[in-house]
Amino acid sequence: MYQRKRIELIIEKMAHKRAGRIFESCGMTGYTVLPALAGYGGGNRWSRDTDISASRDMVVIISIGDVARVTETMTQLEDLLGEHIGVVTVSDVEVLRPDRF
Amino acid sequence: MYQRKRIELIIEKMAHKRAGRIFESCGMTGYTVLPALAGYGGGNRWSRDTDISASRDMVVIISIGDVARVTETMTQLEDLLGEHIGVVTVSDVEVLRPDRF
Amino acid sequence: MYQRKRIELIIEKMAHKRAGRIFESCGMTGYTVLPALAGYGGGNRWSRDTDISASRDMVVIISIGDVARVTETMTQLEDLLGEHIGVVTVSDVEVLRPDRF
Amino acid sequence: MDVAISTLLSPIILFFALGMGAALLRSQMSVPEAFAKGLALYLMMAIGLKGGVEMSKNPLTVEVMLVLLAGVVLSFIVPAISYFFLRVTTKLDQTNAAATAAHYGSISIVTFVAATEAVRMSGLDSSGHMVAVAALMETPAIVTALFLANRGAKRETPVAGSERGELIREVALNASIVVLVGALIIGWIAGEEGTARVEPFFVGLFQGVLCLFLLDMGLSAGRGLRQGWRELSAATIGFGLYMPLVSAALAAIVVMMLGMDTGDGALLITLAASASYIAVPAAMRLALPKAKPSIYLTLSLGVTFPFNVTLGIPIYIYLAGLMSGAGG
Amino acid sequence: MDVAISTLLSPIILFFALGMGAALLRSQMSVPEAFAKGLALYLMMAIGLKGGVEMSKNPLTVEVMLVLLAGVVLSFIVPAISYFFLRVTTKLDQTNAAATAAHYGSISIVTFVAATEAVRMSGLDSSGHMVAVAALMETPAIVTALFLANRGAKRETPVAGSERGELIREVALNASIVVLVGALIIGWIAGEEGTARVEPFFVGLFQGVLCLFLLDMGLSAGRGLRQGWRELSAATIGFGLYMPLVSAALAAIVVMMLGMDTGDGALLITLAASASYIAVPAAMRLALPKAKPSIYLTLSLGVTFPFNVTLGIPIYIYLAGLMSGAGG
Amino acid sequence: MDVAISTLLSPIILFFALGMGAALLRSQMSVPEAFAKGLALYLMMAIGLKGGVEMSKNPLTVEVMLVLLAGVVLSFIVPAISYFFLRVTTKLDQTNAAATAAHYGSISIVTFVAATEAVRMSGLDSSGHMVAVAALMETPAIVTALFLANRGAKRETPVAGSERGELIREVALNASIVVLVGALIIGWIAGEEGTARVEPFFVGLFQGVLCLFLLDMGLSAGRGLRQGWRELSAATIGFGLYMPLVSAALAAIVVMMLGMDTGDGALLITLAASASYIAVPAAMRLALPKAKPSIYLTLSLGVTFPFNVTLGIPIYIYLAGLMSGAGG
Ligand SMILES: Nc1ncnc2c1ncn2[C@@H]1O[C@H](COP(=O)(O)O)[C@@H](O)[C@H]1O
Ligand SMILES: Nc1ncnc2c1ncn2[C@@H]1O[C@H](COP(=O)(O)O)[C@@H](O)[C@H]1O
Ligand SMILES: Nc1ncnc2c1ncn2[C@@H]1O[C@H](COP(=O)(O)O)[C@@H](O)[C@H]1O
Ligand code: NA
Ligand code: NA
Ligand code: NA
Repeated sequence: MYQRKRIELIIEKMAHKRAGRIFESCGMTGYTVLPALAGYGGGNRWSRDTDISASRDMVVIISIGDVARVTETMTQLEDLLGEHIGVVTVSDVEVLRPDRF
Repeated sequence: MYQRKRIELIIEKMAHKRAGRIFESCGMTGYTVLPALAGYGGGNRWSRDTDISASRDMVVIISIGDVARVTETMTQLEDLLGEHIGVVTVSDVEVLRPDRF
Repeated sequence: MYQRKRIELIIEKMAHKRAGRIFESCGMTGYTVLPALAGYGGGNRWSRDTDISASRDMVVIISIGDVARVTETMTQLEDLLGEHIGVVTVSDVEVLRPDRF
Repeated sequence: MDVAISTLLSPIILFFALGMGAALLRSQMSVPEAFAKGLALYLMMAIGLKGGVEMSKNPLTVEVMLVLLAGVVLSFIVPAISYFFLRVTTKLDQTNAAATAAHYGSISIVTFVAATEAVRMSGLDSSGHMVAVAALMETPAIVTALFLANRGAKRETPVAGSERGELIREVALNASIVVLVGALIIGWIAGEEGTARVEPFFVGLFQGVLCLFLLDMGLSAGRGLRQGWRELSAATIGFGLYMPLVSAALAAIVVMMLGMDTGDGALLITLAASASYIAVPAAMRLALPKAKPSIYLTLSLGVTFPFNVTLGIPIYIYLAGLMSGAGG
Repeated sequence: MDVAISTLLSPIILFFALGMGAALLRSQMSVPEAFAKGLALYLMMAIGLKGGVEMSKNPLTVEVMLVLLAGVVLSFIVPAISYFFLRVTTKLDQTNAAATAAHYGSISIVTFVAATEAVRMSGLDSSGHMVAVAALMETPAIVTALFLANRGAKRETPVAGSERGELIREVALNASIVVLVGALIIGWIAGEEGTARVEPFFVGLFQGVLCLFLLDMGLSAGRGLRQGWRELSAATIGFGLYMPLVSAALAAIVVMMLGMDTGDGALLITLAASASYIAVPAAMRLALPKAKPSIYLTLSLGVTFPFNVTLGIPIYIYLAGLMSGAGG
Repeated sequence: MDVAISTLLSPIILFFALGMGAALLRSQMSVPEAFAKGLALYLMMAIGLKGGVEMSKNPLTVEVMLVLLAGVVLSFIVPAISYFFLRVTTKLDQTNAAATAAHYGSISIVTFVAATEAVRMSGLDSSGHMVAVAALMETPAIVTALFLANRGAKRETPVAGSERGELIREVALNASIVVLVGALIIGWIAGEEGTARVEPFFVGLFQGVLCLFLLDMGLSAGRGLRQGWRELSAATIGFGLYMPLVSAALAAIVVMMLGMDTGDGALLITLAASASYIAVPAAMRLALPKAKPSIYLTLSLGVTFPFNVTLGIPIYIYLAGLMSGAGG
């Protein structure tokens, strides 16, 4: 098993393509977007099924990559998150096939 | 980057508001709820699209916070999980903006 | 709190039952399947709502277990992922009730 | 008997059988949850509106009030009887027995609808206020069941994160009660004329949507059975087959006592005999999370529901005929 | 006034009230997002087709062109006025005021549909091209609002990950514009004969689907209000009530100037008075992510929408009657 | 030719064009997956029921059996021919060629429906059992394709986690086969009278729902094309255009040999010429996960489907006319 980094970005659904472009341009080999159902932040709750505008929907983007690319990606995500709401974390993971990342 | 903790709670959908109230009352600044599609536990499988009652639906709640609040939250979650089914884990993550958590 | 391992497997939705059988046969006590919404890999983007065939849908399977079983599971997942697309990671987590895993 | 056969061969039941067959053969097909939930909302709006429009044509009489009351009483009592049978004849513990009992005291709105159809096909009439009876019978069973589950040992402090009144809110304002009662009142206010423009949607499509929904119910029932039957003993499965008849007998007495006519009587008996598979399971996850869905759901959806929509309903109509003859 | 009352008691409004009531009583019921989004698509296809078929019956005149142009101009101007009122009377900052203003300049298609119904129930006629006016009025408001939001301080570099033209694409080709305009053109091409076979779906079911959709809108509006009202000052809530009237007055002048007849006039006034709750909120998440949905959505969906569908529309029809009398 | 034009201008095709156009212009609009899947279920139930009701009117003859058999044989043979063309004219490897071939041997139920409409608009008749032919033609192609893909090198042990029979179950009991065949049998059993009450739903709405579904197919096809065309060589795209004609020619011979009448003949030719875009892609993910959806889906949904519903169907009807003239 090999050491890699895992980025987890929680961001507005409307902005997820912006985030995706950052991952792609920083050379991350892939990412996966999960829909969120509900959430809480800044004192406010939201829920997908009770907001007809869907404008508060959030998604979680997971992306696995090597340290260098993850660092590069984080710099650009910092700029994106300066504008958008959302939360980003990085953690250590082990992977099977190191050449994929 | 700054060290924080990430709680991941897998719990019945029907009970997710209870969990949310715990996160909020323990001072966690936010959380995000993801829907699950299917699962397995205690020898039984469930699946969202094949159970018309939706009573077995589970969700995953992710919340990032600092050590103190996470510890406090875990204590109360222990009580909740004594009653409800579900699984909770804590892991180390790095974040960009430490003041948010 | 007790040390356990967390497997996160990103795999085609069509293959998730195969993965589930591996988790079950390796003695993992449970797993939870989350639907993905969109993603990118190998230069291609996919999105659930814009592909009527649904054949590119991915899911994320989360499973918590002890080191021994996780190691065993990873061996078999390696075989599965030799055929299927997808990504698997392992990370360290702390759990509350050690006897559950 | 003719009615029984033509009911069994109606597209609605055939689609249920198709779904059940597909699930038992392990087909992977499914109806997306969001779509099925949307159809369920539609069905409840349609039932409510229809009932309301019919109620708007007649004044509310004391007889009607008595039927409403009888329904509530039945819903309170049936769980106690169910619990007794479960504890005596099966090995279910207190919690699982109570949770299961709640399902049998409450009602299944789809069984109700199927009975309404069968009543109509038998050339009988039924009244709009039976929808109100159905709505009223959803909840009381839960109260009885919680009382039974919590006898003896009990936590003194509420579980972390719980909120005063959340269960009551969940139960008394669940989607099916809100929509059934709400649509009933709307139908009542708007009347036949006011609802004319929504009729093509709520009346014209009803049977067809029901087919689609029953296909999904068949899939759920079949999958539940296939996965859950191992957890059910013969005694438990037996309960799922005789309990509807016990409740039906009890309701039949009420029908006779109140002198209800055959159509309404058949519906009241069906309501008593039917078991919940949406509202109560959801409430149980909150109130009795330790009870196993693989027991109560398999029983209610996999055993009792199929029994009711095939053999049960013709029996209940026949029974109501006897009773209304005896009473009137 | 009779019209006002029968509008208020129509199933559509009653289902909206039901949803709002259920949400305010904290019922947990919900309409799944995927299902509601599907219904919204259906409604827009149906409106577009109907408008297109009607347009196919008459030639495009200069008068029609002038109405289209007037709609666009109104959508450009109203946000400026809204912004002015918000900045002067409330404590909203530049960003939130601009984002809110965009909502009031744009339109609510459901309010438009409700007005079409009310117009029909008043025995008046309306024209197919009003659907085109509605589609055209969706976007311009956003342009004005972005200009207002970005006056003064501005980032010089675009935010990481953004793409040239993404906002324009998002806004000009959002689902409601694509489907409304697309279906309008399809209805125009296919005409009455060509669309005959889809009529049972798009015409017959329209009222009923609208009921279901308004139940969901009621739930959203009620929940929004319950959660968001604390963020709204009295002045802000006031804005949600008087701003529709200000826009209506402005539009009324246009109606008089163009000599529009009462039905079409009422629709134009309604469009001006209505506020967006789907297209503009989505655009704001991309363009002004720092603006708070709990302000603009609560105001548009929780305050202005209920006001418009209950009290507003009768007023706008009355106003249009005055104006077309005055003008013609 | 008139038929060709009125087909092209029918709302169904226009909505497909709208979706495709919106996707190519990079509109972000979408139809939620759960809703689209629900509509697909509806369409298959409706087609099956209709076919079954029609079949209930006529006895099953040897001629019908021969047509069913011919469909199966075509589905087995077409993938072999497709595979040959792909390997000779394109650079696709064994796996991708086999996976693509499976799509062309199987069928597209929406193309079938569109052809049924066009046949009707041409004043011709078609028979209910053609639905059974469609259902039977879904699967055999997959068998041929797997044989082709696995010639030569093969894993000796099954992949971890796989289960004996899972692929067969997935393929033979996929949603579209279960629902088509199930509804066909239900329609057959219930007959015209038994299905009368579900007619407003399954017959009345069919055309309209199809519009909504084709809007979604247009979006999928357009997005597939926009993202996938770079992976497709000119030779591959060419295959997507001439292969339907090759299959059509083959089927035309069958039509002549069996002496089928024009309507049924046109449908058989269309089935042969059409390519799967739901059932086969799903099966390929399980059976040949290394094959690329961006190749086979783009080709089947982005190239062949649009070709068939616009130019193809009129050609196939014309061809069937020639053949049935020649044969009978
Ligand atoms: N600490 C957190 N952990 C997990 N999710 C969060 C956290 N903070 C915010 N979120 C998510 O981000 C959304 C917006 O948060 P905020 O920017 O605080 O308004 C919330 O509704 C949550 O879905
Ligand atoms: N070890 C585990 N890892 C991940 N999810 C689990 C695990 N155990 C249980 N779950 C989830 O929790 C649900 C209930 O599990 P149980 O309480 O074991 O019946 C399962 O259906 C899974 O969705
Ligand atoms: N590095 C990665 N991180 C997260 N998800 C990934 C990654 N690579 C691939 N994926 C997911 O796996 C799918 C297939 O990827 P691939 O096998 O590269 O075509 C993608 O569409 C993503 O959803
Ligand atoms: Na009952
Ligand atoms: Na406006
Ligand atoms: Na074919």
